[in-house]
Amino acid sequence: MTIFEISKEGRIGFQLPDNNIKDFEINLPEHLLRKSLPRLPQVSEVDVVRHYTNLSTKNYSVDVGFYPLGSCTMKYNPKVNEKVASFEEFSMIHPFQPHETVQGALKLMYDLKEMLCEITGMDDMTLIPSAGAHGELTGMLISRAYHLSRGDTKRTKVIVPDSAHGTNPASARMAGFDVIELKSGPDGRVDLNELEKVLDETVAVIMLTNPNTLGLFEKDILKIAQMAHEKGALLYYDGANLNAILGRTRPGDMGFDIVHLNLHKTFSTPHGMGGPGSGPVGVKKHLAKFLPIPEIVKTEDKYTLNYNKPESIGFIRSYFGNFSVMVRAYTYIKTMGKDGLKRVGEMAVLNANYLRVKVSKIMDIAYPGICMHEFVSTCEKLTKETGVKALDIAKRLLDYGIHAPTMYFPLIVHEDFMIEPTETESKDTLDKFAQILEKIFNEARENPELIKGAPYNTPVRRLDDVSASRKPVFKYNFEE
Amino acid sequence: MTIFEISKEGRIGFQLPDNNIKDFEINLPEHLLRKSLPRLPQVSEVDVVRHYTNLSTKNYSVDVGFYPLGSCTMKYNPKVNEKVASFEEFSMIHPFQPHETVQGALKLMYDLKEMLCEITGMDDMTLIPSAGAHGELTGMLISRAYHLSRGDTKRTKVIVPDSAHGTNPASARMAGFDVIELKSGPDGRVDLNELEKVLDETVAVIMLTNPNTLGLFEKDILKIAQMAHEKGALLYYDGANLNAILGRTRPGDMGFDIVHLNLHKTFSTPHGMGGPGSGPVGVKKHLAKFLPIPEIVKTEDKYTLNYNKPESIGFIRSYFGNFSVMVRAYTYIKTMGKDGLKRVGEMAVLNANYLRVKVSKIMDIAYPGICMHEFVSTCEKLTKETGVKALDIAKRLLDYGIHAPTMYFPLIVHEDFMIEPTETESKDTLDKFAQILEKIFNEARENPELIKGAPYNTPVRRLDDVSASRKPVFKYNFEE
Amino acid sequence: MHRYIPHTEEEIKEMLKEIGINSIEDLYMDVPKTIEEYNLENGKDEFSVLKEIKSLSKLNKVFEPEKVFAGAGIYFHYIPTVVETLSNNQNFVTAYTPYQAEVSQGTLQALFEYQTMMCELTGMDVANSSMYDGATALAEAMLMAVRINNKTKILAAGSINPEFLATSKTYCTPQNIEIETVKWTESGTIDLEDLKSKIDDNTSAVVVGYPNFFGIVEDLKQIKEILPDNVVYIVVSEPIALSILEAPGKFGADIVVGEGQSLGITPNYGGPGIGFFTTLAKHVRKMPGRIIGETKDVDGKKGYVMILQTREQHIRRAKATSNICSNHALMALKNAIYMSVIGPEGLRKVARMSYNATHYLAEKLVEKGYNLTFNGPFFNEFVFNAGENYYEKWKTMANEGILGPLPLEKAMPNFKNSALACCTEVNTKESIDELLKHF
Amino acid sequence: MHRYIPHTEEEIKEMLKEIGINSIEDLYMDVPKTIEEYNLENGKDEFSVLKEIKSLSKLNKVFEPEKVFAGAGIYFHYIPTVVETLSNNQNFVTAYTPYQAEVSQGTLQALFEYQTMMCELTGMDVANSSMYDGATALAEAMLMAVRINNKTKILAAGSINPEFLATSKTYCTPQNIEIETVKWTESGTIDLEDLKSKIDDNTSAVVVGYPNFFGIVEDLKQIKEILPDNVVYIVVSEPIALSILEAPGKFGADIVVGEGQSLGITPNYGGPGIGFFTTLAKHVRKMPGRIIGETKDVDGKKGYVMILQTREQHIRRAKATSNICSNHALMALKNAIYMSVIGPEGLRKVARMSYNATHYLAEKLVEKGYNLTFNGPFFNEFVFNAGENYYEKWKTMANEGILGPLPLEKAMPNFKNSALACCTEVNTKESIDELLKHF
Repeated sequence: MTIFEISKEGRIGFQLPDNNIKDFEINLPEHLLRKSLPRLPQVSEVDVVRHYTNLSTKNYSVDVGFYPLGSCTMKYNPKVNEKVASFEEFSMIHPFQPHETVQGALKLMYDLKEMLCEITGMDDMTLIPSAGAHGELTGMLISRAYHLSRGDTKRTKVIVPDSAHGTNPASARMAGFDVIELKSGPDGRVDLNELEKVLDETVAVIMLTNPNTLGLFEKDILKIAQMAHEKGALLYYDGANLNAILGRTRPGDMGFDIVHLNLHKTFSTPHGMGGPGSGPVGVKKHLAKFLPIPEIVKTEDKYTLNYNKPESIGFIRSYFGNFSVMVRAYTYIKTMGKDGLKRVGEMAVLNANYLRVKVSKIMDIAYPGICMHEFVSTCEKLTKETGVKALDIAKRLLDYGIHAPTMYFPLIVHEDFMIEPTETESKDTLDKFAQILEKIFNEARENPELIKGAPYNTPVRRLDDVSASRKPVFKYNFEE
Repeated sequence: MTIFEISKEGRIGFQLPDNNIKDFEINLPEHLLRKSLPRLPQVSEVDVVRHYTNLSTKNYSVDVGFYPLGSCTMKYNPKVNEKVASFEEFSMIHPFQPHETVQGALKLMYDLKEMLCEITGMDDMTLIPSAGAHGELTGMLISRAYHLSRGDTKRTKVIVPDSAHGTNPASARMAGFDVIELKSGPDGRVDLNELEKVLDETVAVIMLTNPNTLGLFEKDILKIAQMAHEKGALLYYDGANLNAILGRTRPGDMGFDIVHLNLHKTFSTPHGMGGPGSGPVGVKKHLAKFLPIPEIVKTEDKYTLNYNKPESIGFIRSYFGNFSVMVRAYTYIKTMGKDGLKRVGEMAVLNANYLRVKVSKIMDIAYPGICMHEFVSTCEKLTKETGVKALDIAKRLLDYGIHAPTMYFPLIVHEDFMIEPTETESKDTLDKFAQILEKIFNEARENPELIKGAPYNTPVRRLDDVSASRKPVFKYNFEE
Repeated sequence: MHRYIPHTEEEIKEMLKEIGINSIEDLYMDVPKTIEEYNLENGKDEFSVLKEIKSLSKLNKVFEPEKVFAGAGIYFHYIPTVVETLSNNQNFVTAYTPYQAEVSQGTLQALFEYQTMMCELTGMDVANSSMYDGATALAEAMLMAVRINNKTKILAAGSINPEFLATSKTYCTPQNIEIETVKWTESGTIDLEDLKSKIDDNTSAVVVGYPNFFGIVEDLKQIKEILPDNVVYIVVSEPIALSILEAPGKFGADIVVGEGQSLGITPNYGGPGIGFFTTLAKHVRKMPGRIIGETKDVDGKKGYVMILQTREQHIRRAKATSNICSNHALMALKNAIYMSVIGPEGLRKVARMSYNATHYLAEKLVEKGYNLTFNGPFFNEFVFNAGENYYEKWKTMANEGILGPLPLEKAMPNFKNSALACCTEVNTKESIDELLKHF
Repeated sequence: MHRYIPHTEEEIKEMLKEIGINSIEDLYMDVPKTIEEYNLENGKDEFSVLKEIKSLSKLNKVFEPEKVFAGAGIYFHYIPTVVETLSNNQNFVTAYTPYQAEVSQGTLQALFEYQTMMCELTGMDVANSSMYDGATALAEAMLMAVRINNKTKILAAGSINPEFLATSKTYCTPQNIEIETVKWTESGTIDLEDLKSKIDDNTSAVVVGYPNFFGIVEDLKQIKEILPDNVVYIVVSEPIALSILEAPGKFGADIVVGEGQSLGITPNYGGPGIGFFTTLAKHVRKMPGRIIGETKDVDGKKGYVMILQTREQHIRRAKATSNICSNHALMALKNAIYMSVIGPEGLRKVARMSYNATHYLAEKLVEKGYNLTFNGPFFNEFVFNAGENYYEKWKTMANEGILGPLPLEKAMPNFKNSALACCTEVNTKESIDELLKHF
């Protein structure tokens, strides 16, 4: 039932204190005065509590179980981070308070930036971008500003591997670039020959993630960096997969010029049903002047904000980014420290490889051999044999109380699962996942229709998203 | 799965800071040193989070739906009360701090006591008892002290109606009294003739609740009070049903000498799976000196605790009672005020009567006519007809996502439900309950086995509590 | 051993064996080891971390909400406790994008209801399930306008929030979209003559504030009347104001966007808030962001799914309407809970009280001889000349516990000694009178 | 209209009609109207209430936990954030007694696990699912002892927490059970000679602390050796201490009770904490309180239910083992979550750190010339002679942010100028050194 159906004319859920001020007449032209109130729900407090409590039970979350969504790094979100973010000294401050009254916030952001620079091997960083894709756009705009600042106006292209996240080409396009899709080599990595073919003086940036979306480390990364730089292009690092290399190597050390991070992946801020995230962008020294406005400046005795950056790409959103997400990431880094972060990387990679070996006994691994923090497997054979698709297996996993891996991505593998266990899962959980997967494969061979009809044990059964888009219903129909 | 089965030797969920103090050798005889550690779980933080989050989803609570458990007053528990109780100024204070440093806590308790005296019409009150039954015991001990103080040693009996809560006789017994069960009249109320028969100079107390457990108001209450007092007995009020008379009349006005309250019923503090509650006990002036230790005293410039009460019944527990429950009740009373509390009483009674009429079309009402905050219905006819018992119907209600009413109580009605909707439920909810009840009765007539097999849609199906008590398993078996 | 990482040494050994390698080191054969360790501290227990950050947090000053007279896009409002309690439910907080709809009905239904509420407020057909903030919502609205009519000039009222405008410029420039600002009149509303004169064949959209950055309510009807048919009409609005202002949809707006922080979200030092984005059904395929739609499951039971995903980056890649992927869903939930609790009458009362408080403050300032900069109708913010050295006075007030009207000079250099005052329902007569003592 | 009460005027009318009456007044025909209205304020919105109570709360002083050296039954310990987060889950908080087991498995399993953990700590067979506090748990233990052997004299060490003893007296007196106290020796342990001399044919039980109120660890073995077989051996213990002290069950205890606040519960000004209550299987039918047991459902699936309810008041009425109905289940949940997070090694570390801190403080006080009152082995509390006017010094320290060792005089008038010092793992060397400056 929707909250609108619970609503009852005249019921209230809220009471306001008196401010002891008389009613002023509203001096607006009649036609600007609202005639009928918006049809918001009219409910009591208990109605609201029950509605949202019951909705919450219809969600799968990291707090209820394994969530091996490849590329999304669904690790455990520590509760102490939530507590810190709720301090009123962080949540109840206005962005335009005098700097003297927000030294704690400014110092936190400054220190976080410094820590993230150390972790990425970059020289400077902005915390403003609100999400990974926002960071990518910021990075592309910085690249654009950089080339233009050198009078280099011919660089209109960005090279993106065909295995890249969809946000990469979209972000490049939003920054006004044309996108060249780079075909992956047979080993799932960048094909240097292919790269050489497309890499010329019109290329502004090469966007990579390393390890890539197949969970494979680009072994030739130093060579790629050299090639890019020789041609005058910048090398961009999509930080979605940073978890894998924590404590071992850094984008800056590999030759990347720009990097974005996803604080809601690597640094364990919760995903919030899709956001808010935070996508800081780090750069090498030569690009620092292009970072967006404002910048946090540390002077001898205090922290301030600098809005006067003539070569900056400018504002990319209001205020300073998603501050309370930063607070959580800061808490996480302080908690983990250099030793803990190293352990994160190691155990994330260990988990992925262990699960890869387990899964390889059930379905094919797209690119066998040691992987990093995730791997891609395919059920193409099963599909040919039984008609059961990756989608069906995904839905059947839901019946067993496990969230499905990322499906049908990257696009270069078919009927695939992209599986990222993260470091916070135990061996027991991975074993259980493999057991269930095997059970489902057996079910699929014995009774494919069973799997095609899944899920059965979920709050709703398989939903029709085709007609949902064909005849879209965007909002509740009050006339129902 | 139990938390013990998730446990893994060597796993940790917790880290402690260093206190910078060297290890002292433990100077205890060898035989007092623990040889093997208790087998507590060894789990990571995420294990703990998932375990308890998943357990929480196996509970029915007020926050998910209707909970018409008669006599328990399962009303909505406002969230702001929880927030207030979590203020560290309330949760992080030690009971033996200097009084100067806990003036807020003492004033809160003093004011709460005053407000509760006003609501009950009593002259003084203790907030110390931790639950209703604890309050009853306190009240019985006060009665005992009162009679003894007057040299009246022959009063060994307490009269309790046969419809009373089981705690009443048990509490009287714990205070050393013998219990006389008073048979209810045909109208479900105290039978004055019966009362007269047993009321003599050996009776120390008459314990009543008004409205009584059948939801009926004892119309003859003033007469009963007169009879009690004439014989030198005290009249005790079980506050479980106070919700019904809020804003209308007061136990003190009806002639009661002692009253206990259930802050977790009338005053909306949450029930916490069974507690902690709080059971303040109010008395008329002549009994004040017997109240337990300590008492909160207001002097001109501050609040203090007085432990020097020579005629007091003494300590009934440690410290001052369940302070954080009191904080919630205080917040509730401040929120509701005199107008809100009156509305609570009225709507609680309105809801009960509306539902009574609705239910009367489906099953018999034990004592027809206007009821107060709750009523008792019986399915005896259906049981005779189909073999389906009240228990079966209760279990079937669970399948429809509703908590069952109190069953098989009071003992003087058979195959009964005691239904208390409370004021926080809407007409829609009551209508829905009646609809479902009707549906179940229809199901029972058409297919009694279906109902006898219920529930089907719950985390577990009907549990065997007979053999659970016959061959009890008190704890997890580590050798399993 | 770490409390967030469950592996025991024993398990690590078993896992390495299963993988067929000897050590963790072997997992990294492809990866150059470029660092021994980060130049960071070692990890800490939670109590040490809490203590350290608590002490850091104390370097921030929290003003009593009733003594805050600063707005400019981020507002202090009463937030019922249940908003916090319910939106902190970890089944919402630790879920991700509802890729598996069957186990995400909580998320999906909540967002569908949020969309409905935003449509109600704005009078539009469709809302997406959120953008990052008001600034990026406006920037994306401009890009969308260009997708609708393939023209490349945007005329934006100069009275739009300066950070919104600056962000839009950052987004538009690389795509060769030009933003030209339109003057304002003495009343603080858009200069219709200037607007008329700037509209040409290449004009893709016109953007106005409702209310605008100065708190002034634009006359959406008058503006619409001078717009050519194919110009996209973009309104930047404030959701609380929309409970007393007629819905922009009634005046022919094509896109209504804005910052939704005022609907139950704490100020958070400016983020996260939420960008809301609504439009007409006919434009929906040009719209950025995630949209939730209603559908049915195989048993005919009602359910919700993400719809029209072919607009989005993960399918459409370089041809997507936007690159947005993560959005601000959790904030949309807070908005929805807030609107559920407060209801239509409550929202109007919030607006009415804000209006009254703001006009009381303005009236008193005028009585004291201060001049309001504009004479147009305003909602809960207004600009006035605060006198010489206002910036110093403002800092003095801050020391005394008042966050006074914001000095405008930094954001808008032409407004020397001007201040942008804001009141909401949290400001009382008493707190306003206390503020007035400083004037 | 009230936000907690959903009825609209329209609905009230419909409901009255269905009932067949004309007004609310008609519902009360049986009820005398004795008041027009309470002499209380009218109700308020939540923000006014929050403001008022927040300001009231500020009259309480919160000491930094590391500067608290007061124990006496309520202790400051580190509590992991997850304890709070998980136990605040409203599906636990707003549920009641698991009368309908099939929809209460969360409650039941959590309590079953709690019982298991308490059995592990104490070395006993069975735990109930909670009592109100340590004092009432002890009082009920005495009543239980009398039920076991029908004798009526209890011998209790005089070193038991005075409030526990006083409460027990209140409970026992009406049932004509006599409590006689046993002296302590110079070492602070029970005087075995005195005990021996007081044991007679009517002795139902012997009660000792482990550690006792002075922090001194009794030798449970020695005591057991002098007890006649049919005397019930009751041990009052402290759960944190039990991670380094051998379990009382190993020494033949019949009942082990105590206060469980130290296991993850905030001090709460003394309540709610929780009373734990454990015993041997052979005594279980004499035990008070609710017990959860394991069973199976009709499909053979494991589940949990309340068991042995025939002992309880709602069935047994006047013949019940106790009148207890509401207990402290939510606190048992906090205990269980705490013990789950901290684990066996963590609990021992807490105990060890507490031990070290306490002994460091004692060592330094002795170095400064202060005398410890007892020379027996102590855990995390000890008594010392704090010198003249200690009560004033204690208040001075409080003004300086230290909650010093508790003056014992009030609770135990014989202990003039004595103080009961306590350290736990939250007290650091630095904070102890700061305390020592006052001595």
